[in-house]
Amino acid sequence: TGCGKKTAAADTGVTKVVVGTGNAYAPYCYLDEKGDLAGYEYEVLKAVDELLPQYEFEYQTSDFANVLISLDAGKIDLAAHQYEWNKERDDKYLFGKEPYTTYVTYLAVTGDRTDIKSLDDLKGRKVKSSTGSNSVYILENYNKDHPDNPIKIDYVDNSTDEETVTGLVNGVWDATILTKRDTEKLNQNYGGGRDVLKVTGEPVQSSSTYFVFAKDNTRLQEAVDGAVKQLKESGKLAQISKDVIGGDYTESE
Amino acid sequence: MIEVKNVKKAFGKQQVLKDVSVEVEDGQVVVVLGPSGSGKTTLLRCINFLENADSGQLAIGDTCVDLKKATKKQILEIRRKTAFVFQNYNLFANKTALENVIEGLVTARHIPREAAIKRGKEALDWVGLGEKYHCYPCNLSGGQQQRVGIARAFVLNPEVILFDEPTSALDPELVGETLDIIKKVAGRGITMIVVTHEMSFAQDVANKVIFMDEGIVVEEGSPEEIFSNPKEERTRQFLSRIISLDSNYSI
Amino acid sequence: MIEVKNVKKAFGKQQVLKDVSVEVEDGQVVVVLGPSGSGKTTLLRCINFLENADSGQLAIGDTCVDLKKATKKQILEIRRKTAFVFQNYNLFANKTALENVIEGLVTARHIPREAAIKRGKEALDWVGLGEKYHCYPCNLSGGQQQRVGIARAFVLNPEVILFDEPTSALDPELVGETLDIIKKVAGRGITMIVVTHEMSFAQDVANKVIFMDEGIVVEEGSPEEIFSNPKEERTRQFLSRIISLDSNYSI
Amino acid sequence: MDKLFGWERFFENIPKILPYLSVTFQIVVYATGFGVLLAAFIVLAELKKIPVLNPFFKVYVSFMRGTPMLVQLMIIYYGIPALIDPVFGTNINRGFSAVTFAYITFILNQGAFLSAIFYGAITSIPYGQTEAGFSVGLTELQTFRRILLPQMVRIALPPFGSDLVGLFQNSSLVFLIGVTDIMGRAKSIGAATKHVLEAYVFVVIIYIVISLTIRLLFYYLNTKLEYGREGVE
Amino acid sequence: MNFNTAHFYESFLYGIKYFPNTLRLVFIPLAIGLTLGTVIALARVYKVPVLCKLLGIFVTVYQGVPIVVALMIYNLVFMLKFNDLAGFLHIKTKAADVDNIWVGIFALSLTAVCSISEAIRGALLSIDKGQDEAGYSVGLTKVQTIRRIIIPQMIPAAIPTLINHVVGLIKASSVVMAIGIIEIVAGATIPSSRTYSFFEGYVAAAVIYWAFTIMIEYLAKVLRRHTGRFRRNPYD
Ligand SMILES: Nc1ncnc2c1ncn2[C@@H]1O[C@H](COP(=O)(O)OP(=O)(O)OP(=O)(O)O)[C@@H](O)[C@H]1O
Ligand SMILES: Nc1ncnc2c1ncn2[C@@H]1O[C@H](COP(=O)(O)OP(=O)(O)OP(=O)(O)O)[C@@H](O)[C@H]1O
Ligand SMILES: [Mg+2]
Ligand SMILES: [Mg+2]
Repeated sequence: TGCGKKTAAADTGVTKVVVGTGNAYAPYCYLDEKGDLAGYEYEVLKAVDELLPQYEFEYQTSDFANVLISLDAGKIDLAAHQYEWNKERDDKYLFGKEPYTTYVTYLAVTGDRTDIKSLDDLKGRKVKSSTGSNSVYILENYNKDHPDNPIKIDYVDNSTDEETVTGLVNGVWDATILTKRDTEKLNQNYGGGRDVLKVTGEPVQSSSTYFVFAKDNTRLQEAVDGAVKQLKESGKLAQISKDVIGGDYTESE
Repeated sequence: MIEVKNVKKAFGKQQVLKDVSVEVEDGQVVVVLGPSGSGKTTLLRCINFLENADSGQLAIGDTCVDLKKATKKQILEIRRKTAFVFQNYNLFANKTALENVIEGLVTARHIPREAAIKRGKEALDWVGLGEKYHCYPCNLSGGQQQRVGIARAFVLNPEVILFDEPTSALDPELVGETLDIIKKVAGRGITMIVVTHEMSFAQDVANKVIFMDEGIVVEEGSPEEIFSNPKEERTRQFLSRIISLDSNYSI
Repeated sequence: MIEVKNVKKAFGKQQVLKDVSVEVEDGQVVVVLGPSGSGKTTLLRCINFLENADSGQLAIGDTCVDLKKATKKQILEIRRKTAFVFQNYNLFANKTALENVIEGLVTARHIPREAAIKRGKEALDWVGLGEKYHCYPCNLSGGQQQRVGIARAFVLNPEVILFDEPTSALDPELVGETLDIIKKVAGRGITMIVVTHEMSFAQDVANKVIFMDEGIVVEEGSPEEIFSNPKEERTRQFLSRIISLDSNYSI
Repeated sequence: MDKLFGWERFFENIPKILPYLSVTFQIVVYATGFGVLLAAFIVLAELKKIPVLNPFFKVYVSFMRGTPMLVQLMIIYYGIPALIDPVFGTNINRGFSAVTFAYITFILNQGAFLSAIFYGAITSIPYGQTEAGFSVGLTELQTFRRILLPQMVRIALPPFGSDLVGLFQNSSLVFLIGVTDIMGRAKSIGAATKHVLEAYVFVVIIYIVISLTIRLLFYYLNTKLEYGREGVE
Repeated sequence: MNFNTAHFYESFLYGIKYFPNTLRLVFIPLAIGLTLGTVIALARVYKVPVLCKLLGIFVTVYQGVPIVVALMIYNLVFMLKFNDLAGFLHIKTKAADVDNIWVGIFALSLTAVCSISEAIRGALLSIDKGQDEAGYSVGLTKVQTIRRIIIPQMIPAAIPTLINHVVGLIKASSVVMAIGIIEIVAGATIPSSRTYSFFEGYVAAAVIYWAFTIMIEYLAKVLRRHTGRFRRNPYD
């Protein structure tokens, strides 16, 4: 479709790029206490913008699903919301080639629990996940292969971190799928000094996150990929990750 | 027999009934006359506890109650001894003519449905609505609705029937028929209090006429006394207006 | 002068008016009698375009229109030459008695508000409501509402007034007063068509009486002719019921 | 675990949330103002049985009643530019801000709901009132304006009040397309500070205060419009 | 923008699959709302002392609370306190064993009770006082009059407003996905999380909703014609 065309400011030669990102997903993309956009995505994008004089980024926020629909509808040129790659998504959108965060996820359970080590231990048990996340994809695939006693998937949207912790502690859910860094974050915020949650067993999945572009917009994709690569090489990306997330999650964990 | 004593009733500051007493013997018909706003409707409503009187006593048959302090049980007892014909009919909108008439019999008197239907049909035939058993009130003309209201009261066979202008919506032909019916019922020994503007009715069937004005009984007596020889100036004045009107076309 | 010719009107399959014609001279009063359901109300409503007649012509003064094909402008013109007194009053619920009366003057006739108020107050005084200028309809008794409706029609000083049972809610005293008013207005040369059940009124003020039944004019003539010497069996039958009723109390 | 609710956090949130009240109010004012006009037009088409328009509005109202507002918001936010831009060669897709599309959605939605309320109110006025207007020589328009409208307002007021209270709450949907209102602000404070309950409680208090104010105001208006009736609660 | 019909169809099927959940989320609160709503409306119209004031305040205040927030708070309380409560009552059930759709049903029921009680109150107020008086005058008790005369007349009068609230309830039922209950919207967007075709998911949900409301509106029309057959014009 013709919607994805960039608006050009002809005289200066600088092209405006509308970047879409989320508004309630700390620490990646959220509104800070003043109500301004903040988070890892924003910092990385700002750094990318600096490296690309021919582009000028402008930011627009909405929720996870709407960022993608906006991209599809041509309201934005670039989507950033910790998007993970899979084949079907690749059919619909143009994914960047250069990952900027790794995403290694584990099963997370309460600190005192020892009975759960792998997905097989979760048969017939209740796992919290949320629509749109890659963990749903993993769990559904698992259920497809093991139809006899499937894992009960609880799709919880717009849940707060408080709910996640409370639900696990009270046994509403047996487990959820988290990264190590998210688990630490939750312990820090709600543990009161204790490790209420822990990750367990082998990684459920290792994936990375990419920026997403409209299908025909390879020029922008290549430019951004190049900039991300530069940031990695210069160590700037790792620095941002440490500053914002609290650890270097850009290459491996 | 029905006896009402010293009824008082005020709406806000307006004293609508100022110490009204009425006594009616078994099987007698009392007609209440009076100008608009004199308290006639309010009196009937107090007797049936549709309005809370400020004070007064009521006796129907051997039941004796205080109008102000009656218990729920007493009120129900009185209501089951009386029936009310409303000026604006007040038929049950969700029930057909026949259902309107049998509702009291079946639900309040616990008469078997079959028997109630039989009596209900008789009552409707009697008021000339033999063909309208299954019509809802909204499909009946004003006059027909008023007749259903009359049948609904009669069928209960109560000790006392209270009528509030039972012929206001009827054309002259129907007024005549309705008055005939009331006369017949009077013959059965049912006591009746009738508020009406139909002088001919008062003359024809009343055993006693009561003339009210501004919340008091101005005068009472036999129809002959009241019409031919009213004692009070106010009564005379009221009647003179009417008679001058009607005398025009006595052919 | 008002002339209605060959009016026909059916509701569904029921032919309510079957070729009715009525002619009234300037300043004359015509009374329409007839049993319930004979089409009296429907006739008045057709004249005022509140009901769409199936066919017929209407002439008021020098305005001549086809009842079926009248344009909006013609309809408005006819309505501004006539006034209607409704059986169930139809007062504007959101306006006081005085506002009801002046609404037509101010909004339709563009008479200055001051002058309209003066005329409105006179009209209300005239029907005995001098103390009720600022009451809303729901605070007026039925009889008072009916009188506001009458004042609302009179104040327009139209060529023709159509009355649909203008005294049904009034006690005998007020009936008398209202009829006096209508008589006075007749004296002013306003043409009137009055549907009523009040025989005394027909006798008293009518120049002509029309008796309708089942959608046709059964008989018409002077009051004397109709009441003393009706030609048609149906008329005789209707009147006999009424007269037997009333003769009882001609004192 | 950390305390679920803290008064300190609650009071800290107040100055952060309050400024966004104006966003909420703007949506409500636009939606109500233009919604009333649209509803009046729909009712007119219904009453006059205007061909084409009347059936069109029937489907339109049914759609607005029958589908979630979230979907309406999406269809308008993404669908309208897709329809209009290719035809007129415009670029409202990017030219109009998200909040503009939010206004359009809420106006269209309110128009549909209010039309149902108004239609119900008008048809519940006895037809005799219209006839009486005609009989004293008023035109249709005059009868509507001077007789029907004042009576209709009284009947429509209570459901209109409920609708308005609901509108305040529904307006929080706009956060999904990136417009921050009080509810969205509460949510983002939750994301930024890890504590959302205090912010939500404060927003609920705002909603309750607004709702009570509306009810009180409408109750007062209603007593002004009783035309002599005895007050009903 | 491109609309992927295959993804739309898949979402549609997913939405239908979770339709029974929406039915539960709508009809259980509706039943509770009708019962309690009628009781509250009667208590307020017939001015039961004290109770009528308290209920009036409760209904007015509660209607000011957005359902999303109410839901979130109930869910938190449920997760935090259920086990303690169950222990206190010596019930073996744990929070984990309780399907949290019941939290959603609870929240929606409270909302339904409030709005339905308002609709019914309006209908009751529109019934002429003469109907009660006529009931008393033929010797019926207050309860008999309400049951046999007032309620049958209230039903057709309340249906139009009631349907507005039922339609509202159907749509409100989608907010429960915030606490992890899958109904039509959440169901229809399950495939979307895999394919990132969210728009198609939402449109699929809308189609199901619309069809469902049209059906409900039709049923209401039939019901109104049936219960209101004593009225002159059952349509308006
Ligand atoms: N509910 C009420 N509230 C206030 N005043 C009332 C109420 N009911 C009646 N009144 C007043 O009480 C007085 C008597 O009314 P009532 O209805 O008993 O008169 P009536 O004799 O029946 O008159 P009519 O012949 O017009 O029916 C009137 O002045 C009326 O305005
Ligand atoms: N809108 C209507 N729809 C169907 N039938 C109607 C309508 N209006 C009147 N009718 C019927 O037309 C007939 C004549 O009615 P109309 O009101 O003209 O009678 P009327 O002579 O005024 O009687 P009344 O003395 O009872 O007022 C009646 O049988 C009535 O049922
Ligand atoms: Mg009276
Ligand atoms: Mg008539």
